[in-house]
Amino acid sequence: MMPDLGKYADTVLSAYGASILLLIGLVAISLWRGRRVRAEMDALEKRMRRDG
Amino acid sequence: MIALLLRDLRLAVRAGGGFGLGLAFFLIVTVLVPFGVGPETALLSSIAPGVLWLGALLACLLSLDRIFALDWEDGTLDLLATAPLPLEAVVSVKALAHWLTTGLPLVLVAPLLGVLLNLAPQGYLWLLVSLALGTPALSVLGTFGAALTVGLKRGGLLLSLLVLPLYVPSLIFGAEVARRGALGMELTTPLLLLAGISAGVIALLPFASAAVLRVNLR
Amino acid sequence: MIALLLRDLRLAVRAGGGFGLGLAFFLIVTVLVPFGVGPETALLSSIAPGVLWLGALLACLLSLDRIFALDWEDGTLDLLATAPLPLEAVVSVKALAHWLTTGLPLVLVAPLLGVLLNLAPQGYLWLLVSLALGTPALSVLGTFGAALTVGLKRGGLLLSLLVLPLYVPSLIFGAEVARRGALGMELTTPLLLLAGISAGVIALLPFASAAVLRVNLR
Amino acid sequence: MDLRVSDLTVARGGLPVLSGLSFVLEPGGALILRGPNGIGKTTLLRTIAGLQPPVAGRIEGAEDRVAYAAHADGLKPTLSVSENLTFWARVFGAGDIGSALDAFELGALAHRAAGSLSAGQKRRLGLARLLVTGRSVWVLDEPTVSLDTHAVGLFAEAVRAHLAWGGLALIATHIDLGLSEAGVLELAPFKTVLAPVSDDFDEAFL
Amino acid sequence: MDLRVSDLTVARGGLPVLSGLSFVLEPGGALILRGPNGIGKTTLLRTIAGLQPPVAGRIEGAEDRVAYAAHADGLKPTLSVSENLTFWARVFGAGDIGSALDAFELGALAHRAAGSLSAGQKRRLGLARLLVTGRSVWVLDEPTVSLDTHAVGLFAEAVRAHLAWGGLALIATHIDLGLSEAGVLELAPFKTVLAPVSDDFDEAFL
Amino acid sequence: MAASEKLNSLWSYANPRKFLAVTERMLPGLWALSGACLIVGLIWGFFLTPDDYRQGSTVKIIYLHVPSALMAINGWLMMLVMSLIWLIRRHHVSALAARAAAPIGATMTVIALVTGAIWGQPMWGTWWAWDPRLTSFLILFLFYLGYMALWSAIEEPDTAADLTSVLCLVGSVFALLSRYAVNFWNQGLHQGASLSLDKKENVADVFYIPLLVCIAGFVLLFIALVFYRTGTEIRARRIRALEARERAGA
Ligand code: HEM
Ligand SMILES: Nc1ncnc2c1ncn2[C@@H]1O[C@H](COP(=O)(O)OP(=O)(O)OP(=O)(O)O)[C@@H](O)[C@H]1O
Ligand SMILES: Nc1ncnc2c1ncn2[C@@H]1O[C@H](COP(=O)(O)OP(=O)(O)OP(=O)(O)O)[C@@H](O)[C@H]1O
Ligand SMILES: [Mg+2]
Ligand SMILES: [Mg+2]
Repeated sequence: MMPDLGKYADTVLSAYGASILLLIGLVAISLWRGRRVRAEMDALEKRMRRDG
Repeated sequence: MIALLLRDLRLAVRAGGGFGLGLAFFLIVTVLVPFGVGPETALLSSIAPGVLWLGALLACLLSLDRIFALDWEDGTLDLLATAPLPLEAVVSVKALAHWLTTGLPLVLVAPLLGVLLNLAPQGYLWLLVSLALGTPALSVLGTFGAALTVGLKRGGLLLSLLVLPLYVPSLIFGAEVARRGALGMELTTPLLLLAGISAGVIALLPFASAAVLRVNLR
Repeated sequence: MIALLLRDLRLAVRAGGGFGLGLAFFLIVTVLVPFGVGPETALLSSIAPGVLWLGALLACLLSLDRIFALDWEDGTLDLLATAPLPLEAVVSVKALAHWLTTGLPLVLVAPLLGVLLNLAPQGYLWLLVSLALGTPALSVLGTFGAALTVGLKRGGLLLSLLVLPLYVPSLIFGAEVARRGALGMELTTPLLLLAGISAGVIALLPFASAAVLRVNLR
Repeated sequence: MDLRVSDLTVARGGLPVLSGLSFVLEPGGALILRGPNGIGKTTLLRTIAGLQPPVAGRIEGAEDRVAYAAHADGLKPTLSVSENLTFWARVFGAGDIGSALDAFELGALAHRAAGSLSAGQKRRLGLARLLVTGRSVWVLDEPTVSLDTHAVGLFAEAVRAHLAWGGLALIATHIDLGLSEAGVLELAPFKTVLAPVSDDFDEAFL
Repeated sequence: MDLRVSDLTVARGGLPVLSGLSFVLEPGGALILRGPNGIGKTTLLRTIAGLQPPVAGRIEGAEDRVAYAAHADGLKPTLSVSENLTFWARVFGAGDIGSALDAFELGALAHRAAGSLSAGQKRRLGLARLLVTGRSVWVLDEPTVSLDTHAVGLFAEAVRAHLAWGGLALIATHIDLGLSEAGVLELAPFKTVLAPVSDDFDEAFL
Repeated sequence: MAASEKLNSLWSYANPRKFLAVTERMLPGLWALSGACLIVGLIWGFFLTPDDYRQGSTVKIIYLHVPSALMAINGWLMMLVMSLIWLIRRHHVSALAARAAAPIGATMTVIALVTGAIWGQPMWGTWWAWDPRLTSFLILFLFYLGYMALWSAIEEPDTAADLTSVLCLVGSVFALLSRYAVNFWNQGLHQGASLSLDKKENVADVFYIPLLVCIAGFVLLFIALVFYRTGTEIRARRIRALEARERAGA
């Protein structure tokens, strides 16, 4: 199924690899930080409601 | 306002005030370039206009944090903000003082350093002209950057980061004028563009600087 | 002592602490060079090793005043001088922290910037090696300069002026190694000299720095 | 002209610290602000001096009339005492520095660089600056820090002369200034009590 | 061990300011230095802390035993209160920060960045540093600047505890600290009277 | 009448609570759609398009290069709009959206630069040339860096929002200026003779449709990320406020 990339296989594959890695990295970091911040806020809100 | 200008100039020439240090930095960068790239005359003379412009720009850049930092630390800025001077005027005077103490000496000494880098004989005039037209914009842009970072402890390098991309157009046209001058080529277009940028920046940016400074003081 | 190192590193990565800004400056200087000297690939690639060394040196230089200035201003240095740490150790730790936060990142990023300046492919390894061997000396020398100028308000540019001549030998041998590496030439002698300078400086200079600092504190 | 503060709320670090503050100060009047550390005196004075915007409430009669003196004195260490004073006199376009130097007994130090003064001498110079501004509303944050008792007396006299001339003074301090005629405003009752967490985010940003 | 100062002359700006000063401070003793602005209190304290050399005379029992606190507190604005204290505790290899925080009621502020504290809160943190040094000779330059009366009380208590533990304290101040048991040294009599210009150049350099 | 009402209702999304509620509902769809477009477009482009007769298989890089280059520019534009809204109407959400968009735009710039550089190696025989397009992208990247550095260097969120907004305004003017300056300075290689895509007529559809799908994917991903990250920024801001409250209560 792999298309024949000819002599430029390295070039094309590395371009795709690098870009997809960067995109995935960006999404992953966003989701990771989003989750953490959301959990922290929920915990904080719960605690503050209980205390005061 | 004249009082402010005079005070700034006086502070600059007092011991430790930093007058002449921009110059010294310019000199040293120019001197170090041959150590870095090697001593071939032809190579040096072909990069001379660019290196001189770059050196002037860096020397200018390094003295930017003096514009507001000291006045911020000792509370002078707070007091000036409550004084009967519009902040726009304060900012403009500060930029002018910076140019007089840093930009102007750089312009005057650049031809001398041209000799060290084997600048072509016909290049001196245009090097001088391009620096004279370009450095005021560098001071005004730098004042903007300094106003942006004034609250930050030791914002010096952040300041460089913010200001350098703003310097790119001036650098390109300025170095282009100097290079074409050295090669004896036609240079009206870049010269006009360089002057245009300086004029626009001087006319408009003080308002942005004052706004930013006001935010930083609160 | 480890407490001091950890604190310095922590301060550097805190907001406004300046970590990464030396890097940014390095990046920007490298980017600006072509605007100054023009875009021809051959010309750029022939000056690349020198420019990269110069850029690293300047980035290092600009972050020197952070080494002591803040600690001086807020009185920490006075307190450290009366603490049970030998001042020599304080000075060495400060130099180490400076290298870790400034020199090391510069070394690591230099090859990337080599791409921008069309550095010859065989030059990358030696650029890296020469920077790795040379930048520690820059940090230690810079600490000495910072100790010399610590009392002076805004001694930043004076500091540059004092330190730059001290940087010249490292720059010459370092750039020579990188240049010969890029040209595929023999480079043992400058490499050994570079390493020798670094070793000597690291071993001896902290004593001078501590002495100078002690004088400046009184 | 009076200085009128009505229902003022001031914030520091994105959090209101004092609220519901109102007072009127008439020409010739002085008000001493008292309150424990961290209650918000500095914040209040900066707001009245116009350096930061109030969160709510109004301040009338302060604009362009305030001479502000904070912890930092705005002195240049390399300029001499008289050069420092002359600069401020010219910025405010008023006053002659001779009487200001006399009022704080700085005559003998007039030619010394400000950086070589002792802590109390610096402070005296910072206070002398007030006299050359010609401004009528003095807003002072702990003005007598580092001053010896004699200098505190000089300061009280200067304030009295200012009030007699029709000026106003607003002074935050922890120690006794010997200004018996001044009113005292205790700030502790105005400390902001934050409402319980609200669901309205826009408000909760504050 | 006693702190012994004998026939001390200290200089500032190349000029002797105090001379002929002698005193002995025994463990458990406190000495309050008083004198008008500019008499040389700061200079004397810096000399005793070892930050500048004396011009003449001897200081015994101070070396490596001094905890010095000046106007500048040595606080990093970006580090939190407890990080600042922990740093100093580790540098001096002594003390736990919990009791220091308690002594100056800083517990509630422990996680705040030091830069966001008010003037008095900063000062309290600067004084708490003394408790984590484990040093026995406290050399303090106007320690209660910006403190409210309650905090001055906390400070007096901390000094008393230090003295009871066998420490010494040398304090320059202009205001009353409520330390009735401390001795008072008036510095005015020790002010250097400069001899008329002498012909001996070597001497005239001082 | 209706128009102004509509405008009003639009501004009401500037309320953080409402913004969170609305984006929460839209996000799953956005993630799915952008993922689908990216997967379809990239697979189509990578596996099912022919090689270019001069560039060979390297032409496949276009499916990453052009969309990311577009988003790099549009990201900055969006930040500019958001900054203006903040400066004029002072809606917190717009300032936070600008902050949230910056790292995305910067990543897009990096992708464009990296794919371009990798592409340049076979086409121009060098990783990097000081071509005007490339150069102006590098400058754009510097602006992104400076913008993000300024945000993170200032503690007070409103102050940071004000300062970064002004920086964004001034920066935009200078980004444009440097674009022209750079063009003037060097005529460059990009879009030069080496690009057979100039002859769009004969190959247009084969390359164009998957390219459009990819562009749609990048746009949707950008929107999804901005929504999501703005939500994160809003919550972080609220945490800050709540913590300050808690401390003040203590
Ligand atoms: C670091 C290097 C590069 C950067 C930053 C860069 C940047 C850009 C930008 C900004 C666009 C504009 C997108 C648009 O306006 O539609 C673009 C389009 C394009 N680039 Fe690059 N580029 C780089 C290298 C290359 C190379 C090496 C090639 C191929 C030889 C290339 C081929 C193209 C093509 C074919 C387009 C589409 C042109 C069109 O829309 O007609 N780029 N690039
Ligand atoms: N960034 C911040 N975040 C949270 N709280 C802050 C911040 N900055 C300051 N504060 C708090 O705001 C309050 C008001 O400070 P302010 O300096 O106005 O007090 P003050 O009355 O002048 O105190 P002092 O007598 O100690 O000078 C203090 O409790 C301080 O801790
Ligand atoms: N460079 C200098 N040249 C001449 N005199 C100086 C210089 N520096 C300081 N002095 C003087 O030395 C004296 C001692 O200063 P010091 O700071 O020790 O006083 P102090 O007792 O701490 O005063 P304060 O109570 O105001 O803090 C002062 O009179 C000061 O003016
Ligand atoms: Mg206060
Ligand atoms: Mg003193």
